[in-house]
Amino acid sequence: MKARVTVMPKKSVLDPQGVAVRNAIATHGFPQVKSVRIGKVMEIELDDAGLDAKAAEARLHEICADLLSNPVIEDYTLEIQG
Amino acid sequence: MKARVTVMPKKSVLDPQGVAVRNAIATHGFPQVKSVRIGKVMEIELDDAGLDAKAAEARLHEICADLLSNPVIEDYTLEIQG
Amino acid sequence: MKAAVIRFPGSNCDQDCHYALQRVFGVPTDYVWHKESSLKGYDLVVLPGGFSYGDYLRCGAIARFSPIMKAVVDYAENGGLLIGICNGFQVLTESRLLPGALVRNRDLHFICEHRFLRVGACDNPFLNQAKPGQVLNIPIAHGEGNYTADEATLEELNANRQILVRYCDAQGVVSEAANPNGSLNNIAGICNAKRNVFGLMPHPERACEARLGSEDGNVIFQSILNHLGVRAVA
Amino acid sequence: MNTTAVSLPPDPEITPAVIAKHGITPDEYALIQKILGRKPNFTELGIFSVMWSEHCSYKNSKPELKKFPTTGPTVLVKAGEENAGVIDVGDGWAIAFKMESHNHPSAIEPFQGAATGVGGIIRDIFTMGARPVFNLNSLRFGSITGDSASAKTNRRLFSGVVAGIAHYGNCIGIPTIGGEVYFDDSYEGNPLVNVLCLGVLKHEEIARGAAKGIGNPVFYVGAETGRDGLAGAAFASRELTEESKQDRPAVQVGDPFKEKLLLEACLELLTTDAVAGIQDMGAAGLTCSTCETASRGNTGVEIDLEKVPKREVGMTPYEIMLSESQERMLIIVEKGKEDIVRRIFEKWDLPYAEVGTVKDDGMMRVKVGEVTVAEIPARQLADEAPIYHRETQAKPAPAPLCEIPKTDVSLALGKLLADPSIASKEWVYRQYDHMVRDGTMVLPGSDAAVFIVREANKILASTSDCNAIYCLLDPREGARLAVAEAARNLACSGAIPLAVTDNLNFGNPHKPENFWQLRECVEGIAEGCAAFNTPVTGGNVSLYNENPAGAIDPTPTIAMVGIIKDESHVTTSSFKNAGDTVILLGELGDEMGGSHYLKVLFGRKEGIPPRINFERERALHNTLRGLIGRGLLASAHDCAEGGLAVTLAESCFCGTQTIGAEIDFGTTGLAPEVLLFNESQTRVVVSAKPEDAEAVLVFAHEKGIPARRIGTVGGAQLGLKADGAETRWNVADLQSTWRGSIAACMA
Ligand SMILES: Nc1ncnc2c1ncn2[C@@H]1O[C@H](COP(=O)(O)OP(=O)(O)O)[C@@H](O)[C@H]1O
Ligand SMILES: [Mg+2]
Repeated sequence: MKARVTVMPKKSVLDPQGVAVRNAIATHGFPQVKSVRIGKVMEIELDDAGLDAKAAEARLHEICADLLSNPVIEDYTLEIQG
Repeated sequence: MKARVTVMPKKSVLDPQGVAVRNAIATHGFPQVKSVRIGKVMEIELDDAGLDAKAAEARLHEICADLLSNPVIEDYTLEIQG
Repeated sequence: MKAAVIRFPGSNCDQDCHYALQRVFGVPTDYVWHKESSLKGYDLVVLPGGFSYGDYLRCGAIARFSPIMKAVVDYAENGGLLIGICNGFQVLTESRLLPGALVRNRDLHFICEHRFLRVGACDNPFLNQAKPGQVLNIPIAHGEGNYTADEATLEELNANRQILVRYCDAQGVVSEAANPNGSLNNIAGICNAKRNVFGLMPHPERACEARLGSEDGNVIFQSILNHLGVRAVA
Repeated sequence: MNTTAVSLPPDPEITPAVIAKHGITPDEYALIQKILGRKPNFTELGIFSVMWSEHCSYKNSKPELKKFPTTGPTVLVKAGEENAGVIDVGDGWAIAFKMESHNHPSAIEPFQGAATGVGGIIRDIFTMGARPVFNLNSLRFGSITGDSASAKTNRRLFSGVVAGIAHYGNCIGIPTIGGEVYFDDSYEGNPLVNVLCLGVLKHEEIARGAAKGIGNPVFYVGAETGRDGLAGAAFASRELTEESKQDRPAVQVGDPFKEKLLLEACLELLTTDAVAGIQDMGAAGLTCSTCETASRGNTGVEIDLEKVPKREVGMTPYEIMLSESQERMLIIVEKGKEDIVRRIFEKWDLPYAEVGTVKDDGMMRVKVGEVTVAEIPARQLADEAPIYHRETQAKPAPAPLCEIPKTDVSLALGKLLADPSIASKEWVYRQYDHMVRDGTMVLPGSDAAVFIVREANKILASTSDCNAIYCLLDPREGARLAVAEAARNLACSGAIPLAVTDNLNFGNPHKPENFWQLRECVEGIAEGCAAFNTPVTGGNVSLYNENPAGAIDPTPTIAMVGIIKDESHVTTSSFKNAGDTVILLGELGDEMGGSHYLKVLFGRKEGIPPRINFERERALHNTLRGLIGRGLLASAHDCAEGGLAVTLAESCFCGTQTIGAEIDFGTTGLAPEVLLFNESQTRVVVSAKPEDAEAVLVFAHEKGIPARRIGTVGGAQLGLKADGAETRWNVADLQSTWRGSIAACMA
């Protein structure tokens, strides 16, 4: 089983890295870029042996909320890729 | 126009972050996680006024290769989200 | 009294904190390994600076789940004095022992330099020997010290006098120009509502000897000793 | 970890093309066949190619390196004997330090290239049993000013390298307390990244990298082996070309967190009696560590690759042996003490494996299970690479300058202070944690960094220097000047020099002019080190530093370490109090050849560089230390790039503060630009309380050092008067130019 977790800074939180990248793109000669937000993506591979997909997904959600993202500043999305 | 760029460490390149996170998940009581690879995701918003979508996409590819990723150690994927 | 300095894999200011407590202030101090599970018998617990678990993912995020942190949380909930410096502050916010979060510095660079801090509230165990408005010269060294919190949290921090130190200039003026990293309201350190947990980005343990440029960090350690009714030996 | 057997592809056939691709000459190949008594297989060919590369064997530079003075009463471990030299500092304490280059990896991937350079040099130090206490870095890039494509590239390289050094050093918790950065077109496309680490240890703690004790188990500890940095040593021993950037080896990624654990675990292990020998895996990884420990121990080492912790599936013996994965060590364990190793490495959550045994047959034997895949006499492989005496061709001596172009000196000072090579390096060192370990007494920004090693109660000073313009114009004199400047920087800080480590950065040695530069520089360094009584404890040679326009300017970086006897002797470069008297020790000077005045204002690297007289230089240093010891000086700053004017301006800057000075040189008979910007050596600007000024002059004159009062500290301006003319600057303006210049380029 594979899963992909995307963690993005919350809209209300300043993303200095995104701002810097936007400016870099603009000075790179592409000022049409209005905004950039930068987050993390994690590709997770699970051992299928004896894995209960439902339970695993629930467990992954827990881990996303507890460890992989900080809900004070970030939102996550979890996609199961079978 | 919106685009999403995902930048992942190349397969053969060490991803110390991913390893640390995998270990943390394992000690968190979920040892079925075999591997984690961590990359960056960038959500880019473009100003549509007078934008030529084809040209913009080509330009974005250039920027991905030049600026947003380091082809020596990373691979990128670009998705145009309309 | 007895102090504990927690050692996570990747802690790197543990020895500096140990030195300040033990040699500069004469406080018997133990290192406590992250795989331990008890903090019995300590009057002060320090979460030192460094890069716990490499600071991979987010600073302090993985440390939060190390075995010792259960004991740290219990210790704090029972009113024990707990101070988190730099990475220690990040561990405290990740553990929700302190509100808010610490994100990348505004300019995306790691910054190491001496900075001036303006003391806010003094009615707490950590700054009772300082005067409100006093200016302290204490170095910072971090890449992710940009404090952020939502409106409501900020209001609460202000209302409860939990903002203990803010970045300022040499004259004590808190301004955007004196803000090294983009922190909300120039916040450099806060305590919890119960006033027994203090987190700060600057390094008071690096400002305990005149020969290293500043002794202004001493007031924090002296306040702690004073609060515990202990007289500094050194 | 992966140990599943997979069937591997057959080895490529060994054709002349394959041999050439490994950088092995036909003669070398014949020698290999002679050593083996047969043809090498593919794995063996790879092993020879890395061990016999310039990077590992010094085959082109060894005869030259023999010219360095390497002995002395304080030398505990000599250069070349082990991973780093060790110097006695008294009371049973010693220091181990060394410099290492990571030029080519940084050109390809600046962040990881520089980061892994730092990681590598740190391992060299803790391998010796020393606890690393600080780092220095010496950097060179092409020009970072302007909008050209190359300036943009250079800025990317510069910012990546600095961030990489910061990433590794900050995370592992070793302060980076000093260094140097220069910008010059000759480094276009081939930046120099030299990093130094210094550690402390007790005499009895010196660890050795020898495979001692037949039958002792060999342990592999640290990170798993992957396909990264395959054959990086061979790569560093070639010119960088457009193609080589294409066929770049998989870049190594550093993991400073893992290295921190490895450092703590190894130092903990070394306090036990379990270690018979220890060696880091740097360039050429497993290959180098196994054959070198065997060679040093006069033994053999046999390892089984099936037992090596691996990160990837299906790695061939060739790949495993040549991998340059970071953060790994080889430990020869006393038989029966294996459990101590296991306990400590489990405590630190680090991979470890028993991979082999020490043998008595002098062979480096590599097996995969029962099958032997390489078998090479260790000594011949590690220590008997062919040695080449390269041809030299002297470059014509530089012509003396016929005229010194004039400019408005008032503008010229601002331009010099804004030049990125002279401007403040705050943008750089602010990104380095230079205070962790709580011992930095003089922060970056003064002449030398000063660090107190509390456990040993020793105060160390350290600096790195090299003016490559001088070396380009006159390599021998340039190298002598680099050593003298380093010693002078230490003297200004109140320190007595102890020893030197060097990094020789040059172009392709097959070009006779380049090799001549190397030889001249080595001889110049040797003369300098003899003059200051500083043995060379080790260093690094980086050749093949070229770009399409030619070789880099010869850059023999000198790092010197000294000791400060008493805390009260610690002296910094900035003026302290209004009213203090400013005194120039040394002559006014008049040498303009190779000056930054010519380079920065007129784009000319020309003329005969300043001459150095070691006797006078030494007398000056002794005088400085005498004055400092008597408590007579408030500040001392040496005269270097940009001459007296830049030295005086810098003396007016102190961190974020400034203080002015009123200077009057009287009648000099010199043209203003010559007076202010000449770079004659053996000069230091000092300041003293007015009541001490006379004593300073008397003391200096007694020692035969020219000394003159040139002004007074105070006010908000720098005023320079001479021969009836006066120029004034607002010090705050000069400082903001100087402090802000690099940041402005990088914004
Ligand atoms: N890359 C660097 N890292 C840390 N400190 C640096 C670096 N480059 C320069 N510095 C510091 O800036 C100061 C000035 O350097 P430099 O111009 O080389 O001085 P000098 O000419 O006296 O040798 C020194 O204290 C030096 O250590
Ligand atoms: Mg210098």
